[in-house]
Amino acid sequence: MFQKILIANRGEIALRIIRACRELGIKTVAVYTEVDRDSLHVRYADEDVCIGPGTADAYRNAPQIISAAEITDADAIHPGYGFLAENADFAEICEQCRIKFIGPSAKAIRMMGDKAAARKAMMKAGVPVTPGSKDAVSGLEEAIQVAHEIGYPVMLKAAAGGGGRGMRVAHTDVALAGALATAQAEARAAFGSGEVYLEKLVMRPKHVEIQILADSHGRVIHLGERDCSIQRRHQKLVEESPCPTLDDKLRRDMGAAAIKAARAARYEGAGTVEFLLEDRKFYFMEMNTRIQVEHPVTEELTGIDLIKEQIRIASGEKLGYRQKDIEFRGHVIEFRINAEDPDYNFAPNPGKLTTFHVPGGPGVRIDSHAYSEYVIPPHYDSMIAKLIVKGKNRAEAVRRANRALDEFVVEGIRTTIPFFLKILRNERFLSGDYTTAFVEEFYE
Amino acid sequence: MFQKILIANRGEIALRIIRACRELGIKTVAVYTEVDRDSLHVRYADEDVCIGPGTADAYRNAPQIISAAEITDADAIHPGYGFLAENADFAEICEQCRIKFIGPSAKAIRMMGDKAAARKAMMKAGVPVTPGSKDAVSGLEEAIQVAHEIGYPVMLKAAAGGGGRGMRVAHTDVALAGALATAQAEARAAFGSGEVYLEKLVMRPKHVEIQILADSHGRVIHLGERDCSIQRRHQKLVEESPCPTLDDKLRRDMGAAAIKAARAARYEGAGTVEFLLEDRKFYFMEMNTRIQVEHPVTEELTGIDLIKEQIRIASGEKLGYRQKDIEFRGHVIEFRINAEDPDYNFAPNPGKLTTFHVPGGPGVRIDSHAYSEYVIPPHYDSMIAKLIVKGKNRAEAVRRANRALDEFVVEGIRTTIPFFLKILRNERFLSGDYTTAFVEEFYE
Amino acid sequence: MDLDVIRELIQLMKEHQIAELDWQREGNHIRLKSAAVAGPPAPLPAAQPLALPPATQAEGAPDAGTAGEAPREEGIVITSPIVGMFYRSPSPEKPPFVEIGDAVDENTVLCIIEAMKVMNEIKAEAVGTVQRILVENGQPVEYGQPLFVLTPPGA
Amino acid sequence: MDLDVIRELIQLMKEHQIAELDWQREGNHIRLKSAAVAGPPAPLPAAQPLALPPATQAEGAPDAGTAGEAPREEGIVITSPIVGMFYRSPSPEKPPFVEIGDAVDENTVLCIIEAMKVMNEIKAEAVGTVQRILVENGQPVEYGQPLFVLTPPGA
Repeated sequence: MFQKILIANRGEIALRIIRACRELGIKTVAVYTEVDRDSLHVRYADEDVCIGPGTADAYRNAPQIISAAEITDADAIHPGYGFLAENADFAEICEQCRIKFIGPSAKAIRMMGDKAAARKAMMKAGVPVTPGSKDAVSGLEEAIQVAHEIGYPVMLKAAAGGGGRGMRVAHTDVALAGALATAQAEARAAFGSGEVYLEKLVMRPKHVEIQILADSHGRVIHLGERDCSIQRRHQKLVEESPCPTLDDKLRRDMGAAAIKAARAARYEGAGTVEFLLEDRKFYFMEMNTRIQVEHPVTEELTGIDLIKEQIRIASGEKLGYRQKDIEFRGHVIEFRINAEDPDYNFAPNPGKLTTFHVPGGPGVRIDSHAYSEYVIPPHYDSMIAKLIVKGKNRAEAVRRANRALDEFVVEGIRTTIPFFLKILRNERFLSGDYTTAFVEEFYE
Repeated sequence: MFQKILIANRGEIALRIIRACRELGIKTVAVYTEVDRDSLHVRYADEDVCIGPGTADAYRNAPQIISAAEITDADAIHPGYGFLAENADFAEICEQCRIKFIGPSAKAIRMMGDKAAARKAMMKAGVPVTPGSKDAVSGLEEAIQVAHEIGYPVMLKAAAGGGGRGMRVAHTDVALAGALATAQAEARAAFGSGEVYLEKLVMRPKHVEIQILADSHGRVIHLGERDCSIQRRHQKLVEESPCPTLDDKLRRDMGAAAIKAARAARYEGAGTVEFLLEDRKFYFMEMNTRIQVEHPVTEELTGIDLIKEQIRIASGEKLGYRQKDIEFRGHVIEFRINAEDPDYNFAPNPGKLTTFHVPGGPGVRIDSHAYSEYVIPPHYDSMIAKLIVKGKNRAEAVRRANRALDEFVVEGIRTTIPFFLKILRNERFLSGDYTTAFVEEFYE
Repeated sequence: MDLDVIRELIQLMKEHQIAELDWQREGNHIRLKSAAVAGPPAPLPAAQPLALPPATQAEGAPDAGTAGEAPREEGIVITSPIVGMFYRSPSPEKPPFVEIGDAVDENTVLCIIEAMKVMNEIKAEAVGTVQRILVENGQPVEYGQPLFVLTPPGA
Repeated sequence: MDLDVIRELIQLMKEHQIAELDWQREGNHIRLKSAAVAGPPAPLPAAQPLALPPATQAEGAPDAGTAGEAPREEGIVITSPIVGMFYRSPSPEKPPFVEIGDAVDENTVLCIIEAMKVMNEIKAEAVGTVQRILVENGQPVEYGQPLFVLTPPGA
């Protein structure tokens, strides 16, 4: 097992990792920027190293972080999420410096980071992907043919690209002709290659992801799903498990597909396979090669500490569980308490927490680096706490969430708490039958 | 189901009951004394009624509390623990006023409140009690005979009494003669009856108690045990479940005995049967006819919300579980964070909490009515929080407890936290094989 | 760590004018703070803000009244000694015990508070004139809730 | 850590007018606060007490140095722009780049900081005389940690 782990992150996830290390008897090194000096992760770590002024870039500065690990004799680095967590180059540098990167191999990160390559690999591995062309379409004729096979609406995507450029939606043959020309031109301009491929546009899906654990001895298990459909501009706000509309059969099928995906990437560690789910059909979207913000949902449902498992796997231990040992008990919902004003378009609302009083009692877990009088710096993301509630069924979890959100006292800044209290009264949310379109529709 | 429940208590248990009510959709009425005006139970209740100045007596003032229930139209009263919780007269008054007392019948409270009567009833029901005379001993000859049967040391107890008066320990025949005379004289002086009975003195027992749920339709189940042997002057400090030295066979036997005890009292609601356990033999000590401070240990182990069950049972609902549905998962330990100075003989240490920052993360539950800047009044008990940790096994729970206690920041007053951190490094505690003598020995 | 070590630490602090010392070692923890060299006592922090706004003050009157909330009345305030229902007259068809302007003395009954079916007569226990009546007939009252304001004689 | 270490620490504090010292190493933790050099009694924290004492400010220096902690040095303070190992000479057998009393200008190399096997030369980037050297050869340094104090020309 490791002697000392450097945590290349900040905020609640840094604290979460420190907690796991302390419980494993491993020393910790926090890194921090000048504005994060008073953050709890600095307070609770055994050692700490200042790595820069108050910028987000400091936590992405691989040489500084490697140096910090070297001067403190850390033998492993946990990247958390964001920052360097899915940076294949960083994983490689760690390996060269003989510091264990707690995460999958650089190769697995790269493969899953390239969306077109990942899609191909998944098709090859037998993981369902969104119906569409296998490769780039040769021209309009082929595009129309594929569109007819899979049905409109369809989405054109640049094979080499990402980030929205070279993407176009079409609902008819006529529209497709125009969209193809535009997408090809955009793709050529942006990525130097005009190749585009075509996929069915899933209009009102659920975003359902499967948690994976894979050790370095070839054992891969899944820990069930999380329904993360409550999103605003692709930012998840609420996550729950079990997914209210999933049955055992579908859960088994999606779990098996996720395991296939992980095996195809020769994955090691904790990872998440994201699927779109519509009408009981599910399609691979992407794999996140890191621990996720919403990992506590799975921890509370299964009783398994995912951060500890990550560390154990990275140190070469075998998984202590088989698939049949994994039990799901009760119902868990997570809420991201962000310093954002839901009445002003979720504008970030940094500042001083004049009061910060968290709820307690049965079935309530709080993951937070905040405290009364803490000043939220404007340099980083706006999440100040995660509230995770567990009930013996969804109804109890929902009532408990209501109760806990009511108890939460945050003064000095605006948060997403009132927004969640509204969601908890929404019929559609209460039915469980909501999609990624929920937040948008909810605001209309 | 009830419309509105008045909570005849204060502090964390009042808050705990409010939480359960909110999750059940039941309105709440808090009662409070003038010094408790800023307590969280007042803040989080739907209504509140001031019932007196800052004295402990106010929460025991039955007429005031009944009046408060009447003016607020509460249809039930939850007594919590302490104060009126085991007051049979109060239970009767509630009944006369057509307000449901959330607890067992006055008769059951009375039977279990009279230790000699309870011992007799338990013998009759086939529940093992400490070996000893069945009734008062007729004289020295019989006393010596019984002592020889059960073996020294023995304890003499006033049949009519309690509270230490008329109690004497003897290790030899000679000592017994003197002890009997003294005990009889004391008993006659104190209770008007010189009758004393004789019991074996269990020297180094574990205090193990069984949690019971009994509905008004005759179903009685147990929810496993709690090992409460870490006590100081009969005040429990740490409680855990499972008991580290109990095996399945003994657990089943003790559970069956506890169910017998509850049936013999025609018990309804949540209750606890306390046993002394030594060398795999267990003896009925007493039954607590109320919810207990340490109930969260069982809640976290079983996933069952005991306060909600109490309320459901009181409203006439059937238990939703059978014995076979009760599963124990993981290991749970509770620590009572008291405003006491462990370096000065646990002297109460009321005052202002200049900082109160609670631990979070996986497996941590906090039940507390305190907050930063809260002033602990000197009028009531010194408990400011309960820390409940859960791990997948005892080793993980212990490490987690260490981690959580380290994270706990309480400034302005002294607490039992440093004491617990010491206990967690004690070999005897870590072995699990400790008795009620632990704290005393630990301090030597 | 034992007493000798502590004694030595104290000696060191004295000699070298150390104001505070905090030492942790393998489960031992010692903290020493010298009074002698602590310097002039800090001239007191101006009142700190309450972290959690107190319930009743911040959220106003509870349903059953505002017990104890400082009644800024001029005069003698008569508060309720018990919890119950407030009645101004001995029975619905009878006139009220007192009206505004009535002179009262220690033994004048001002009202009845019904608690657990018992009618408790509340006496003025002061001499004066009824200036204000703060609770409506038939309303619930808490412990300490102001009921009447009397103008003292000669005021 | 034992009493001798503490004695030595106190001596060092006195010699170098250190007001506070906080040291953690492998389960040991010591904190010292000097009364002697505490300076003019702080003109009062009108500010409110921090609810949670900030980690570094209150508890002092982290293991790898005291980044950013306001060095109350008179003169020009040269801080580390990166995290790494501090070396005073280009190689073990070579003499140090600078010694106390040396005159330096913008281009004078003061030290090397090794980060990821790369030797980074740190230049003075100011004109002056080396007044103090704050870090021992071969010690790790954080971002922002003071390394040298220069006396500006004419001071």
